[in-house]
Amino acid sequence: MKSTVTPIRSVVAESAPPALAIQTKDLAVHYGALCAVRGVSLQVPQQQITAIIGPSGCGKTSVLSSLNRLTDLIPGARVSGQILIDGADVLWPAYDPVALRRRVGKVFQKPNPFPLSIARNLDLPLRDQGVRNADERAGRIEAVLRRVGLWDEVAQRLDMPAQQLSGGQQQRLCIARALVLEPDILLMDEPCSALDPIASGVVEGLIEELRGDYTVVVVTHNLQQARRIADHLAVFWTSGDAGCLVEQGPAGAIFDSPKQAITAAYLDGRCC
Amino acid sequence: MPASASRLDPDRLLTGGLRLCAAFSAALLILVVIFLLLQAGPVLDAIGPWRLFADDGWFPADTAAAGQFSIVALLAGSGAVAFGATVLAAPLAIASAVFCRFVAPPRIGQLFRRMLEVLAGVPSVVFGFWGLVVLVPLINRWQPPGASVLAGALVLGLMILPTIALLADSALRSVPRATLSAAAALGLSRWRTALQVALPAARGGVVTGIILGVARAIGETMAVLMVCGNVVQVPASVFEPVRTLTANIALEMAYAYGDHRSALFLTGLVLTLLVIALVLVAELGRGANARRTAHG
Amino acid sequence: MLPIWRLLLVLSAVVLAACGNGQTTTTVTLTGSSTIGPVMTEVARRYEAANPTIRVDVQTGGSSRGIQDARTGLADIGMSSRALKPAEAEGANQHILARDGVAFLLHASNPVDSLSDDQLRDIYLGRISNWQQVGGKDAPITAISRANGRSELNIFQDYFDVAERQIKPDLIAGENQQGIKLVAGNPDAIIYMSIGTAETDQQAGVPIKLLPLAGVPASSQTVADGSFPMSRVLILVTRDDLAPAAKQVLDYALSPAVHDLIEAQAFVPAR
Amino acid sequence: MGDRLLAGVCWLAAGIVAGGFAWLLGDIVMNGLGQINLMYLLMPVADAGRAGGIGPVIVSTSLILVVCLSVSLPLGLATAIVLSEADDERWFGRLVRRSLDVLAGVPSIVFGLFGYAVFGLALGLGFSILSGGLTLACMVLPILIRSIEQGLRAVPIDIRHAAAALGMQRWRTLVAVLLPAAAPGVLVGVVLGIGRAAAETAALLFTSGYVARMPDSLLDSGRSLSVHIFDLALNVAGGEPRAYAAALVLIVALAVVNLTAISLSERLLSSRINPA
Repeated sequence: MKSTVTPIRSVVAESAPPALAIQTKDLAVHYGALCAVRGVSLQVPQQQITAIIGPSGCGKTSVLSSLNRLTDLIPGARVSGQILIDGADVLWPAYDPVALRRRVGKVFQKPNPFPLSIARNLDLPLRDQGVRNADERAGRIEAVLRRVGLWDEVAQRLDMPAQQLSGGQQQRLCIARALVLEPDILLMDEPCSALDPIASGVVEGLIEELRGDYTVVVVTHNLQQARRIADHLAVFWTSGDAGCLVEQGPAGAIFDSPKQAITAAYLDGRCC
Repeated sequence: MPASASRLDPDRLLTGGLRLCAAFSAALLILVVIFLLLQAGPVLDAIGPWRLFADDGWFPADTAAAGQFSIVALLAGSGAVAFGATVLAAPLAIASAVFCRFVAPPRIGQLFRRMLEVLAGVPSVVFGFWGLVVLVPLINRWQPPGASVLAGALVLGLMILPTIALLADSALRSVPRATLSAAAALGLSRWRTALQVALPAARGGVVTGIILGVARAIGETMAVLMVCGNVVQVPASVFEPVRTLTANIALEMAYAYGDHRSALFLTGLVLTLLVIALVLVAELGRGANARRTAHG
Repeated sequence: MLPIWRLLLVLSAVVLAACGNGQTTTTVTLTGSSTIGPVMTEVARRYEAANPTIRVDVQTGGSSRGIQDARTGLADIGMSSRALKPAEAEGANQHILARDGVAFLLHASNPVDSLSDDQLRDIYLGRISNWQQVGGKDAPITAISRANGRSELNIFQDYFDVAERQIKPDLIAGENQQGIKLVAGNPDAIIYMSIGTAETDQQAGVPIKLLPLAGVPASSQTVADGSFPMSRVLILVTRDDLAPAAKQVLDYALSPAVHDLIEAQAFVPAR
Repeated sequence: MGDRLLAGVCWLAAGIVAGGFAWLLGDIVMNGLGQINLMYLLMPVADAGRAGGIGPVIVSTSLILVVCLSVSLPLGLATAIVLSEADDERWFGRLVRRSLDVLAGVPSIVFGLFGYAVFGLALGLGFSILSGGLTLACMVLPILIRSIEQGLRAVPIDIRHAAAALGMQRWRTLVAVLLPAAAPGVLVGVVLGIGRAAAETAALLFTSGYVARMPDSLLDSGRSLSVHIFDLALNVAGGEPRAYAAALVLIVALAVVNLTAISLSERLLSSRINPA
């Protein structure tokens, strides 16, 4: 079972550097001849919320996609460098991406439930992972729906097409779907940006509740949101033709006293 | 990750099986071409490819003299009828698609689309039958003998029209609503939106529809056999009868043997090559289009 | 690849055949002339009704095809609407099923009632192009010829002694009914066709009329008594090693028991 | 001004098309309707088609379609799956796609020649429902593949990514997610295939043959409805009224299949659309 202690941001910031869940070394992502991002050495502390921020087109999403090798699915995409998770380089060709993705879940910008019923959306991944016992699956589905606060809303209509849920409900279902496989790490690509403010608030609250149980990496455009939820911050910028990582560290420290002039300007909203 | 090795197996199997099926589907074309070549071999050996164009007419089974195998008139016939059908059908089809999407009240547009769908399902032999009994006598009263390039183009045009119209319609439908809203927000008239925003955006689908239509027009057999008059000649006007490559096969195959039969398979091969050329041209056009879009 | 396919197909075929029918039946296949096809289809139906263990399949193609198929063994019996050429007759037996004449047909409203052989020849060679030139009204002639391989074309060529390339037709018809419809829809058309077929259509009310040839009226009677000059035989073609079932079908088709069927198609049974 | 002009031109075009349609269909309905009754649909063919019904012809047509679909559907589905996932830059996907493009344009009569020699002669199936069905299967394969592939491609890429991000196995993603999502496209493909196959005449003349008897097995020759129409129209003296009747039956059957499938696929699609 995972730790139930909820670390407080300031405590983390002042204590010794925590253990790392993910560490990239000189990571670069190319699409054909185009270089999206290069020279990224990102550090993601365990069981904290790491926010990746930066202006559009600076490679945040590319980095996030590479972390569970979803870049494999993009024609022409090439990832170089190293991504260490538990000390193993996941970019190593023999590394099984399927096993990786079961440990490293992902929530997308736009809610993308399968065009199936609510229950089937959660049932399918469990079945696929070899959970044969129907009762066990039902139990885990209920647990995970409770966890994302959806159970009371949908318990009576689990057979309804998932795409008939509202946008916020769909996104929470997608989070539930990612969680039902009990991953260690959860990647979230601007999970609130396609939602209205109220739904966005609900999902944001949910992310905060995941703190401590999961290592969460969340890409966001919303600085206020990053300020509210992030323990750890990574700031990306476009320099020259490609994106790069300009600064990373405990969120409080960066928000209070950024080391780079670019970061300071960005956080103040003085540019772009 | 101990489970990963065994987990990969069903997927490997699936991928392999699927690829095998795909390879078979692709090989079908090669099979068809090889088989046509085999059957056309004897006459190709005997006369060589050039006499297909240099010979004195199409008399493959002439008992008096040696067979003559010129397919120039047949090619002209196929070309004339297919061209005529496309010229008649394409503008009407595109206008019909625009009608469905932009002009007609939704109910009528829906009804019209249903009608096109039914029309698309009418078998070609029915078109031919109708053309022979109704259309040909009508044209005959105006310009004898009636069975002609015009009759063929009209019947084929009506036949390929639903194909082009439905494909154009679905291409127009797939133009993102946001694009149309953007045009509307700019205060563009419906006319400009349809002609200058939606149609260019749907160009790919429209062109595909026309190409499919042309291919169908060239390949159609029964309808042209019934209404085109079947005289082997290069037509001097649209009122003259012609024989197409396909009608020629259907007319003579059952009666042919020896070199004649082999020559008919050769014309089948020519037809297939014609279609390959058409697809290549379409491909080049699409490529040029893509480049223009990329740069522009 | 191919043998596996074949195996599968044969296997499935066997299974399907097995569940389809427990009874053993023999199939006799006929191919060839589309002129004879309809007659033999009716003959086959009557024969099957009396002999449930024998099935008779009739496929129409063309005379040449029927002769070829019978000689190569693809069919048990070939159907041909012309006599065999010397090269074809080798190793093949021909049995006369019926006789038929080929006559010229006009639209019923055409005032022309007779044409001489020379006039007919000139019309088809393109030297006469208006009905006025042969005593009709002022209208262009639509001369309809028949497609290569049709026995009518061969008979026409033999009778007028012209080569295929000399014929300058305005239209070419393949099957009989295409020709009939072209004439029925065009008052100025002329075509040559099986008398039997034409008479059937005439009785069905199609507005066509048959021209006499060389002074002999075109009808089943003149064909039957042998006076009509442009006539042909409808024959069945077999090999020497005919299967017993096919032999029975052949004998039945040549027997008086089917004369009514042949006459129903307006052909003249061979006696 | 421009709007008026566009509307006028489009109404005119639609009018012309609808007029041609009404003319063609009206002619067939008027001449064919009187001939059709239940006995006509059930009775065996008599007097070369001038009398009796079309019972065996309907059975043969259905059997030919069943053979055609049971071969082409699995093959088409598999190929469409490969294509929908193939990267077009890779040679395999490109090769398959190009050859299918060409195959889609190959005239049906060429398929007829092919089927006659391959299934009829080389495989020894002769004139049979099996030969005809297999020939049609080759013919409709490209159409089937194209529309199934479109259906598969219309499934948003997000959904594939979602499945991949869950580490789902490929076959399960396909069977449980992609194919159900692509069902409308598959349905449209099948209907187009049925339509094309049922309307085909040229390719069947040399493969399934003319025999109008009730078939006992798939190895029997069987006359399809389209061949029956062709035969009545061009071979049988006085067959015209019955040709109209058979044409009407075929058109109505195809229209029913077509419209049912379209409304079904629209219902499938609309159940997926978020009402919010």
